[in-house]
Amino acid sequence: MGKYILKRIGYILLSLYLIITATFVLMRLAPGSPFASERRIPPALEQQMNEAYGLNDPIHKQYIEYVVNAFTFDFGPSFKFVGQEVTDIIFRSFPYSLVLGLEAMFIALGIGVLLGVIAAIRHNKFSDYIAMVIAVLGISVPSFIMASILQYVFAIKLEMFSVARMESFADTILPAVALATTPLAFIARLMRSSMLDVLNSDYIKTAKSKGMSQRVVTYKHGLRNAMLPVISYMGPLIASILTGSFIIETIFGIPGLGSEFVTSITNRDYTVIMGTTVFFGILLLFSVLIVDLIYGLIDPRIKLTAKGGEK
Amino acid sequence: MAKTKETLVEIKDLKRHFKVDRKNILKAVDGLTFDIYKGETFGLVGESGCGKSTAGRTIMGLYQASAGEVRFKGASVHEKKSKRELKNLTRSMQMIFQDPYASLNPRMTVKDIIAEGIDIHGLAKTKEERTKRVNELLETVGLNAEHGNRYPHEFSGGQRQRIGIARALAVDPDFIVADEPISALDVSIQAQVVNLMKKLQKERGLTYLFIAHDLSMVKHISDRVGVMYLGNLVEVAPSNELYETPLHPYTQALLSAIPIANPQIERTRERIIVEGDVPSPINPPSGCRFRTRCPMAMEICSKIEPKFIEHEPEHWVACHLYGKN
Amino acid sequence: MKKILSVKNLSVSFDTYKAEVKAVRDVSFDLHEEETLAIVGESGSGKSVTAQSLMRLIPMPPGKFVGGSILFNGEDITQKSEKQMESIRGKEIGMIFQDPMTSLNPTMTIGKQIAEGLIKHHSMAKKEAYNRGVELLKLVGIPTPEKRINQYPHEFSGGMRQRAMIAIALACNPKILIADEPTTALDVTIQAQILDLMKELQKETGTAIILITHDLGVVANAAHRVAVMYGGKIVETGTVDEIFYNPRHPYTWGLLGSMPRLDNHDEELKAIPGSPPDLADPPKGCPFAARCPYAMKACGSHMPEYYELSSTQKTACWLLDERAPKVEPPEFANVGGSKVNG
Amino acid sequence: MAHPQLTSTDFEPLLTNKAELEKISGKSTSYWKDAWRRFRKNKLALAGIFVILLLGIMAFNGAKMSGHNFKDNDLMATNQTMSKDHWFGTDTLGRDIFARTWEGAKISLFIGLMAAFLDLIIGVIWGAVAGYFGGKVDEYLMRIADILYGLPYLLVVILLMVLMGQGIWTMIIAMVITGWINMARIVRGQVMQLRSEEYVLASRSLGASNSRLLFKHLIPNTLGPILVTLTLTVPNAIFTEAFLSFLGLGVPMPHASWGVMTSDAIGAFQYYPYQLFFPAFFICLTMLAFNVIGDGMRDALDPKGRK
Repeated sequence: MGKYILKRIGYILLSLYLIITATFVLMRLAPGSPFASERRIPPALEQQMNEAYGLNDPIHKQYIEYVVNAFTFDFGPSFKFVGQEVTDIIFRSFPYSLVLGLEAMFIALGIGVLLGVIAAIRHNKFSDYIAMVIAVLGISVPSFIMASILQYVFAIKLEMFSVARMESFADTILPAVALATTPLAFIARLMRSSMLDVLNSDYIKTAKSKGMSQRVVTYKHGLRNAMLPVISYMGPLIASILTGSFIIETIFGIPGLGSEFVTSITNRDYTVIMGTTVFFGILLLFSVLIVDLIYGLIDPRIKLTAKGGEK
Repeated sequence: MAKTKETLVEIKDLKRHFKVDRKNILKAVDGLTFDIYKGETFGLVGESGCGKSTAGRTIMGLYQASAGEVRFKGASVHEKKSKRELKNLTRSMQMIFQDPYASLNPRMTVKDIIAEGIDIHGLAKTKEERTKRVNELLETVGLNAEHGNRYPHEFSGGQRQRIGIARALAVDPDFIVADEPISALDVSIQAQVVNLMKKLQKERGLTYLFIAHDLSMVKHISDRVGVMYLGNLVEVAPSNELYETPLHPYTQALLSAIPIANPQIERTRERIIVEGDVPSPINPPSGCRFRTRCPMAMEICSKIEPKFIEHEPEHWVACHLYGKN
Repeated sequence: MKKILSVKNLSVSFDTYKAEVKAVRDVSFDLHEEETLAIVGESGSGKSVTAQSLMRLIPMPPGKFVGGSILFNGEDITQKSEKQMESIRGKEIGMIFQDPMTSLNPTMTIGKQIAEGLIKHHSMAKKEAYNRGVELLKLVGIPTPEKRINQYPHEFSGGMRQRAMIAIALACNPKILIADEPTTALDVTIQAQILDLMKELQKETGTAIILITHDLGVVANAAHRVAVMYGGKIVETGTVDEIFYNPRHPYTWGLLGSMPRLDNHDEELKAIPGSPPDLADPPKGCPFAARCPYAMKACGSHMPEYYELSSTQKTACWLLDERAPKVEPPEFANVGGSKVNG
Repeated sequence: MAHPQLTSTDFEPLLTNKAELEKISGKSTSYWKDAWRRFRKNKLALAGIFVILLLGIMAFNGAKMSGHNFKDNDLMATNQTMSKDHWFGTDTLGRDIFARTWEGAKISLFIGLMAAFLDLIIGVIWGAVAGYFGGKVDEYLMRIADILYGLPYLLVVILLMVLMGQGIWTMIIAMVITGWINMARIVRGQVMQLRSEEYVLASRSLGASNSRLLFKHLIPNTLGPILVTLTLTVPNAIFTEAFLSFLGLGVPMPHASWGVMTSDAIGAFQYYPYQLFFPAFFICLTMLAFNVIGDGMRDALDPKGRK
């Protein structure tokens, strides 16, 4: 178990190293230097700034320094907003994203699992079709379109929510729903097919033959086993919610990490781009690891060993 | 057996190991030695996981041998050889598989499946000749030309198994490895397939290695039988002798465990029940591998692996209860 | 002995998108206390569907009862509500399945799976149910049951799982145990262990057993009475001695003839030609007529009625009609005549 | 115990033809014919195909039909609603939305299909080689794939777009760099599984060459899952395009893609919701169509659904 975690962390570090190197190359190779677009800056000043940011050192020296800094989570100051440290920007904005993300995850899991279970139990009946129509639509409507629809209907037409504000809990509902749509639909489909598989399995017949009620059979015997594929989807789910937040936060004017990332892209604010990318990378890679560990706990058949995942 | 015994296949200390992970090696086949005579049926029995199927596939050359050798008509099966030699070898050795549902490509017509060997070895000059040969083969196994244009999923299990036999026969082999060819079939269908195999053997002078877990069917079809336990042979004998005077405690237990379709016998007979399950082949017991379940186990059994000796003429056994061991 | 279960003219069908598959057609049999009734047949003969119908484990739809009744304690199981069935399943009738690898819940400990039924049917406390679970595991011959009870199915070997499965099925002392091919997926040596265990437990508890199998060896070993099924129908039924020593249906002859004998190896097996009938479109007459070497015109058009050969043996075959040519059972089918050499 | 309905002639022997016992009724159907039969039953999937075909036709002819060019801006006619002249209205720069929609269809479909096609080529080769040869080759190839798979797809695409600059092809390349891994994993899994299937072993024991095994047995039997994956890759690529364009990293200026159009419209959608409606609607419709086709194919090609 310990060995397994160590090995996984090794892979995570390797992936992170790749991401960090990519961001470095990005910074060096991007068309024009970071300040090229800023025509107003005179060449002398640009030179000065380049020096201040260590851009005049030999490339390999910059690279080593960059990697070391990145691993100590130091990305230096923002190019664009003078006087702001990248780390500060990240830690200031991340809590908003965290709240939003957790809320979306909760919605996606809760409703997705529920829809999937209902569809499976009422297989080929009306509620099954309804649930699956919702699921297919959910997959087909991109989050940013969903966000616009929600804004238009609930905020502008019905005036139930504010359009773009982040002050109370109510303000987080629309963005969280928009963020949750696609993963919710995925989970519903996944849950339906795995629940159908499980309900057709022999051990469900065994449970029935013991005289267990339909409810006990479905929830005590069926649900736990059917949840397993959903749990292994948690990694991609987190990724989907993370990347979804880039656009959703921008649309709803939430000062989270996602909108900082988008702003930094538009501004070509390289240190912020790099910092947030690495941060997202860490977040994602570790959540996938945690998901795998949870999976191992829930499914007694899985023994986490240094060799691969399953025994 | 009054026939002169000409050895067709010679298996010497054959081993096939699979790497499970860095530390563990699964010794599926661990030192098999026996001969198969021309024109006979050699039965190989054992419980699931004893390595009998791996043995069959390694003998066929489908798996590389980890050690030891297999000689077919004197020539090594596993040594590197030219394309022509390889083709000659594959023409003379064929295989029939266990699962009638998995052994036929679902995307091909029965005609193309049977003709595969003909195509590979260029045995038909024209399309008409190919069709003619396929139809002959279909008839040989009790089907007809009309069946050739159908797809495997349209056939019943027994019919599919016969198609598999026709495919193997297409290249006119001398030796056929039958890997549990009847295990997946119903009793009445099993008899159809076994009768067909026996008939073909008589007509074409085939030699069979018949692998199965069902000792009664193996005994019925085989001239000699080898009993495997955890990757090793524990006993080899002519089938009547094996049945009448089994030497190895495992063979005895295996024979006594088979329920006989005769209530009176079943009511009176004393069973030797072996306790427990087959140990894992990744970590087999030391010495004699059967000792953990053997009712006659002695102290020596855990220390020294018994040698495979010819206790009586043609009757080999690996057990400390016998002879020089 | 008292009759505890009586199946009368049971018919079960499945709706598939192509056609209605008539899996069980007009099946009748009785089960008495303390006896083992074996239902033998090939795959697709309807034996498993019959067994699962007794517990109402057939998913409906696509399955449906077309007719007949299953009388247990004088009450018709086909008429009961799901709720009523819950107090019969596990408590009055227990069941074990073919594949011990898939019939236990992989994410639940063995102990929990045993205790569940006890808690429900005997209102036991958790602790009490676990203690009883340990006793049961010991009863079915699982060593160190105190440790084993907290393990998961994947930590058990195939044979051990089937033992655990038997412990689960017998936990509430059911009056009937249905064993659906309990030894088919197991190796011969393990199969012998399980058969012995079942017989021993029957002696101790007096449970009646319905044993579903395709293996005549298992039947000879364990059954008191036998029902031979073919094409969704029972073609012959009788005591085990009657079926083995005086079979009267050509299908039973065929079954016995296609079994290899350990004591006689040169004789050719008597294979039954062809394949079983398609139950989506079952033959009008005797289901075996197309493969039967003795078939008469009547067999193709009329389902034979049951001829009572003794108070226990009934055979559905037109050959037993007085107008039919006299056919003696072939030599090979007469198991009793062969030399015994075990 | 005589049966009343029977006469003594009924007890004459019934002669059965031996060939009759082996007869198989019904017409012979190949796997693909059978799959098509099942697919055809799925009305939704058929509708999906119809929608895609229609969109394809419109993508090539739609822009001409309106009589406007997608690039021309008419500053005298900005933000007009639907009218006889501008069927879908005009945007903030006075460009005809109808013409732009079909220009967008061309680009979105091109990106979706091209990305899926490149994924297919790389993924199938990579996966098939890894799965077929196994051992060390497999280990190295899959280790690389695993590491790339661990990287968040959209994040990588965004980084690459920032790095490589905007353009249709850079976008496609950015998508493909990590997009092929899914296909490779599926193909590898299939090939690994099929390699030990008994019919492949049978062919090998007949002395079949590698190319025969690949082209006669492995590839035809992997085609189903490949097709399904392919169909489901297209909507994913269309989504990614829209997503990137929305972030301002999409296709550059004169081009019109649905993503760009959505992005342009979102600022003013409180006042001109129709400007958002058309591109958003067609993105959803296309993704929906491909999704239902993919689902339909999965059901039709799944051997479990075979009966």
